[in-house]
Amino acid sequence: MKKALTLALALTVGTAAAQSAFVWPSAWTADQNTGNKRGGELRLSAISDFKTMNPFTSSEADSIPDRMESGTGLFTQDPRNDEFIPYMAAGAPVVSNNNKRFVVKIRQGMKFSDGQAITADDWVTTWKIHTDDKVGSNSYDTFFLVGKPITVKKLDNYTLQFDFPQPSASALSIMSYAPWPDHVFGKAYREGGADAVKKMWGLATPASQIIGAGTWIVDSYRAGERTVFKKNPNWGDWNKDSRGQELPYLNTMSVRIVADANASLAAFLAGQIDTVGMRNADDLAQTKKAIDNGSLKAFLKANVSPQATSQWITFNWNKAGDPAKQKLFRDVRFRRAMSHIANRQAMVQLALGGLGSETYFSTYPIFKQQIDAGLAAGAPQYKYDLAQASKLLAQIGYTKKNAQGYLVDKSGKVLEFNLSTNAGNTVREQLGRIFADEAKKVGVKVNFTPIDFNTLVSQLTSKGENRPFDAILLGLSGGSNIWSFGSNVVPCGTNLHSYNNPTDGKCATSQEQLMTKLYYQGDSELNDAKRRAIGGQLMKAEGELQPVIYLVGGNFHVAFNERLGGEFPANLMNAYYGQRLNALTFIK
Amino acid sequence: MIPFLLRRLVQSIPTLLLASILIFFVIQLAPGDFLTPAKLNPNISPEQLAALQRNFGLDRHPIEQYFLWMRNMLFHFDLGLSFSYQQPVLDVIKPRVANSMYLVLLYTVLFYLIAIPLGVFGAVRQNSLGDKAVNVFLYFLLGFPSFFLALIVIYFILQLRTKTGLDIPINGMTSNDFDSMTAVQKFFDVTKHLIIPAVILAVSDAAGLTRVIRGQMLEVMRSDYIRTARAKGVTERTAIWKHTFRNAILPIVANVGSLLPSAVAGAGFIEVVFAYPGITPMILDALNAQDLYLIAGFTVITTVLLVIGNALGDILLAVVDPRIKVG
Amino acid sequence: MTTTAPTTTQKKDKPLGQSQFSVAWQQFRKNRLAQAGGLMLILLYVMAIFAPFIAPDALSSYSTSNITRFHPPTPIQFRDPDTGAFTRPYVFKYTQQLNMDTFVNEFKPSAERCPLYFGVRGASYKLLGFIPGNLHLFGTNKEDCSVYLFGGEDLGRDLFTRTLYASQISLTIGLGAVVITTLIGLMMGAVSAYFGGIVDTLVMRLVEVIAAIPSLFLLLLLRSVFPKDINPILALYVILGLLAFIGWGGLARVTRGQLLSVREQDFVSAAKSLGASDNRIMWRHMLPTLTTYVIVTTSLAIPATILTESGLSFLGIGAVEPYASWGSLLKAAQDGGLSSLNTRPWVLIPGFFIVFTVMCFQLLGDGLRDAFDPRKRA
Amino acid sequence: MTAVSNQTRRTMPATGDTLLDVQNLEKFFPIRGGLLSRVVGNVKAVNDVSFKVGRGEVVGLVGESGSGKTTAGRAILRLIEPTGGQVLFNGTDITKLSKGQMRDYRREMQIIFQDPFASLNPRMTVSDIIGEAMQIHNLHPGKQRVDRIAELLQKVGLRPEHMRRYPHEFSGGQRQRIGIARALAVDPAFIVADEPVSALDVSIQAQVVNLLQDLQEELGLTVLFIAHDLAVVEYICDRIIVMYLGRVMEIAPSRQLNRNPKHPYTEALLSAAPVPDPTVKRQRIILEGDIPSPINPPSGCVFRTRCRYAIADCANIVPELREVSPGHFKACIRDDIL
Repeated sequence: MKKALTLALALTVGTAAAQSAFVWPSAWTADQNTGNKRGGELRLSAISDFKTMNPFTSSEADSIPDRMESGTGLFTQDPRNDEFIPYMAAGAPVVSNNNKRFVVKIRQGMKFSDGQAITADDWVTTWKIHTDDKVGSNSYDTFFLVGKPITVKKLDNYTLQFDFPQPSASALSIMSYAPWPDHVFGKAYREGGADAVKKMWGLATPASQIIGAGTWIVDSYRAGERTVFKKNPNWGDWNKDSRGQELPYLNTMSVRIVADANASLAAFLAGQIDTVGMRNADDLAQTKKAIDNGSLKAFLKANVSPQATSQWITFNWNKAGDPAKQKLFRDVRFRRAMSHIANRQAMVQLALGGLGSETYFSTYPIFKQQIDAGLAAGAPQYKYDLAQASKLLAQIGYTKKNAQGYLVDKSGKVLEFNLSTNAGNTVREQLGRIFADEAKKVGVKVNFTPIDFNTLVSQLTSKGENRPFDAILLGLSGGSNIWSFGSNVVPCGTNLHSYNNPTDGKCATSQEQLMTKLYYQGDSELNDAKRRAIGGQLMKAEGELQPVIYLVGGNFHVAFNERLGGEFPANLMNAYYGQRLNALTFIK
Repeated sequence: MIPFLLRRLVQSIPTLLLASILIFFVIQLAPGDFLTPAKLNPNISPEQLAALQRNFGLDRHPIEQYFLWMRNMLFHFDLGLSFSYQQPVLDVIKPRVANSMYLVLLYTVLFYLIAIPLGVFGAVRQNSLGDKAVNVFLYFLLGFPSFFLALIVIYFILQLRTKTGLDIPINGMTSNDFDSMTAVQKFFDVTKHLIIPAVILAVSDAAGLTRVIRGQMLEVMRSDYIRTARAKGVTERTAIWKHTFRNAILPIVANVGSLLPSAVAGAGFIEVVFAYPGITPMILDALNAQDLYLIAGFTVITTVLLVIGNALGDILLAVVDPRIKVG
Repeated sequence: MTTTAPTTTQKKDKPLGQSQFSVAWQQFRKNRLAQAGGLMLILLYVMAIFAPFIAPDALSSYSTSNITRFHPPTPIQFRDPDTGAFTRPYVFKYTQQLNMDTFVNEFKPSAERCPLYFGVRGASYKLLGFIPGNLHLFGTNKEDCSVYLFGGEDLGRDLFTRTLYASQISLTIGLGAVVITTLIGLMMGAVSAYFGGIVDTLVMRLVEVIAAIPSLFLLLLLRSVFPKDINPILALYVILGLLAFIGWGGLARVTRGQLLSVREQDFVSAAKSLGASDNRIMWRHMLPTLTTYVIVTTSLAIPATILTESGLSFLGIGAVEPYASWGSLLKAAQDGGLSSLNTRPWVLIPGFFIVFTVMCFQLLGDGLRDAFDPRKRA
Repeated sequence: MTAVSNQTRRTMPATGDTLLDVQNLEKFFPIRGGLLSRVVGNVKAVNDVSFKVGRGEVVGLVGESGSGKTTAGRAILRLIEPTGGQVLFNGTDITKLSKGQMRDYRREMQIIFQDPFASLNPRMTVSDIIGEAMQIHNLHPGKQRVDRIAELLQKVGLRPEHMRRYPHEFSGGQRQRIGIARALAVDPAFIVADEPVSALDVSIQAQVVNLLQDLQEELGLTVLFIAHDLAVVEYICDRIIVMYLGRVMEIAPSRQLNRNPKHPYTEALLSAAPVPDPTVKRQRIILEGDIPSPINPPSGCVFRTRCRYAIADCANIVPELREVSPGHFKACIRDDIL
């Protein structure tokens, strides 16, 4: 079915405009720039300073290379129907070898910002560098399936051949990585290897040396203050709006570095930046107040969709040093009891200011179809119920309480564990506090401490039989709407399989084995409905096992200054696609 | 004069050396070594780690390491590598140190601009209503932690902004269109951003200096030579400004050097509140990321600047106050 | 050693002999402001000691069913709204509703009245760490209708309670650090003066070095020696130690100078000629010469240390949950962003406690300085 | 322990009954300089000083300020450690004693200080000050101590009720009396009176000198009386030692020294002193220039740079202290003068 659709698209877009521009559908914006307003600046903010301009060493969630990658990729997802359509590709891929080989024609006439043509070499070089473990690229894992590499080959200057080790529903997404100039990185890599690549494009590199294929290229960087991007002069050659005008409309995009989210809200309310993420009811109230008293002219829409993130508590199954705890954490009744302890209602009210929802699955609530499939398959939800929690704990053998009111086992040992989260994240600190305080009510002693993020992550991702934590409260973001289970989360042995990560990477339970199997099965299933059904089975297995206790998710709200035009139509706005495409944004 | 200058500078060397030893060994005390955070960073390859280990001699005895660190610093201006930025520390901190210095400089100027007139006023109109009012007000301010004062000021600025629409910057160091400005515009833009934090700092600190100046003025005014000058028929104005002022104030002003360490530290809190791209916000980040070379680098550089500043202050003091022997 | 009879006689008849202290005390008694400061400080410390009793709630208690997040302060009413007559003091029970238009969680007083009682039973506590109790100075006796003198914070915990508990940490860390600072300063100064030579050089250089490194950075550097995730109570001790470590230099320098000059004074030689031991000379003759200086610097150093501690807590490296200090309460306010300032300004109240305490200490310190300074005697 | 019985004044140093024998006493203060604080020189405050003091004798030690007389006095009591030489007290070399051993000797030797303001601890009452010595040596325990203090106060001309007061409540003269009472508290045999009256008003000086003299006679004390003023010393001393720049210039019985000084320096000192008897005329000899630096004293005779009799040899020969007539010693190579 999917193949048919892409073929149809290929007929309309692919062949007719093979060597001409990609036309951005007018349905992608609610606000057509009919007056062809051009120029101006989109003013954004970022909370931490940028660390590098090098796409191969960058590891931050929000980075300069990241921002330069917008407006690239062989395929792009259509927010109307989640389908991938050819973008830098000239047409749909030719699929063969049991859905494992993809031959892609590249759109001709595309140029990097320095005027060099974008060709197959750029994709091949980029792939090579990302997959060199000496470089240590963050994207390394994305070029592997089940531990086997995906290979990229140049057939001719404008033809690429991708070979996958097995079919993947995410193939088009995987192939849509951003190409970086072979004449810059390829040259360095061939001459100096990984080390030469890593030395390139630091923050001190003059902006004039930074070259990109996407919408934006760096114009200037001021440490700790602001990075200004200007439009790539050659990008408009192959990106046109529905009326044939070159994109983007904007001249520049600036990213201001602010101390924290409060500062960026302040800047937004002061009209100094154009849009800001609304974290909670407080932010909404502030914005609404500013709009109502006339000091800010802005668009505000609350509760657009659930957030595409999760917050959870994971228990460490690998505690050889403390067999009692290991046994406890491996006991499914204990984990279900913990889910019963999590007062998600209070968490939404207290930590999220009332705007959010309870979550019970690894699948983000925004992927509603998948959630529905899971519920249909009978995935359980262990809701807040302290009586039930007490009952389950009694089954494990915790019936007596000591003088302080904590449950003790036969030997008099208190039922307690340490729970950490990253310091500085107020929402998580509150979630942890609420969890600990509720646990106390049933007699479980939770020692909750916020610690440094890096330390926390290194504990979480550590491998071995005796890993250095009891329980961690953290969140995940990312993931796709095609197959919304994490490749590095669900299968045993992957680095975010946080509850059980022994040296050999083997599953500890049959449910894990089942989940791992279902994960790969779903990942290689190209049919959407079938894939969701498999996902439903996975959610059921996961729900019953409760390896990770999911807590709550906030809501996604949209706010932007009214000087901006070109946002998505209301039905396309959500946490996954955001509020707009920068290319179609213009200043009114 | 020149030998005095030289000797004063030479005298700062042992202080600097000891400071560097202290900083180095404090960092040695920190759990793990310089590379522990790097080992957790997947972007740093084992080869790179090994190279770093060699460069900084981390496999050697701490004392030897210290000398390597010093050698790198003195002869190559190499303060090590920032792990979170993957760049030489010096490149990362240079703009931050400069930014902080702008703030401290403006603060210092304002500090004296506020404290001197108030102190002189207090001395000349001793125990008048105005003197008492100023005293009480400054006393009140003395109790405010600078960051708390800043929060309150921001509150009022926000109120003012909603009411008048006046765009008073309360965040950062430059405006959005900074890069397209002329040099003069840039100067005023930065000043505009600096003025509120600097004023807050200056006002919250001014109480101490105002009282010192007031006391000093009073003491000089009561001294015999001023009495003699008055007796000679010198006007009140001349007596205050020419005779008293010079003797009472100049040494205090020239002693600016000793003020610097607390000024730099005090500015830190304000930098955090105003999201000013200075030293402290970055040190806090570095602390979170265990970016030890970065912390050490900042500390070393600011210490060097301060010791030099102190030396310059002493020299300045010697210039304005002939009582301090030159030689 | 036996107490000499004259000493006791002297204590009996104060007016006959006027010690330096009694002179200073007389002087101090003339200074109303300083006395007021001292009195207020005594009140503050009493308040801190009895915080668990005065506070209507426990440090960290809140409800997960009856959410009172950012509950506004509840004014205490004395009059019956219908008749206007005086009644037992009461507060109104508040209702709340998230207004989906303004996104403000609106608290409104309902008609229900919750009378206030003195001496209610509530959360149990241990005074000074060992006197158990559950009696509270005042309260409503109703689970879902509490009195919020200073309003509620982000988990709905009573800010008045938290401010009181925070005063325990804010007031003791400042005091404790200064005590340790003074001890270290005296000891290092004495050691420096006594041994002289290389020890002296080293100590004095160390003092110089500590003074040369900006104190905030030195604190941050030293803090980095300890892992970020140390036990919260340990973190408090660490801060205490760090504050003491960076503060002793000035005192050591003065102590050394003073001891060196006192050593040359005739009354010390006199004691030596009488055959007094080094110990006796140090404790009876040399160190007492520093008392005035120590009293004055200490009383002025405490407010400075309180300010520094609040700053560190504000930066998030001082008191951390489950403990609270005034600085960390302010950090919570700062984390709340603009809303803290314009929709719930009561979260800034702890800041005024800092201001007030520091002012009291300043007044007291200045008073003491003037009292001990012969030049300022009227 | 009681004081040695009173004896009549003697004009000769007691050979058989020497209480104090100072031999080649030296006190050098090192001068540090340069970057590494090395010793670059010495202040020779006391250089090769020898003399004897008989039991019950009052000996004056006289010199300009800077002559080393105070240092010598303190070095004898080991209030500052002498650099060299010996101090025999009752035949024991106290410079070799340990701190503990020295404590017993401290009872025997006391000092009265020049500055009555600095020598009393302002934080102690009079009874604490006087009682401290008794406390240290465990004398007159309990109730007796108060009585003893009262007795001492009366002895020095103060009232017993003064014991509860603090030093700052007394005048200079009264303070000096307290200082004397403190010195007497341990019943010493030997007292160094270090310019005890020079800081006092002239009107009070006499009272204090008289008090000292009375006490000396009453208690049979041996006193080393340090002064810069020959007039005071002449009045109460049996013998006088004249010091200049750390060295002894002349030792002679009081009267003899005054009448017939043998050393040019003594002569100069005497000519500067006021003379009570207007009929005695003295040739005014003005010392030229300042006293030279003790860091770098002149070679040979240290006084030669200011001596009006100086000859070439004075620069080469360090003059020995020679007995020129019985009991009269001088350190000068020239016999042809005076």
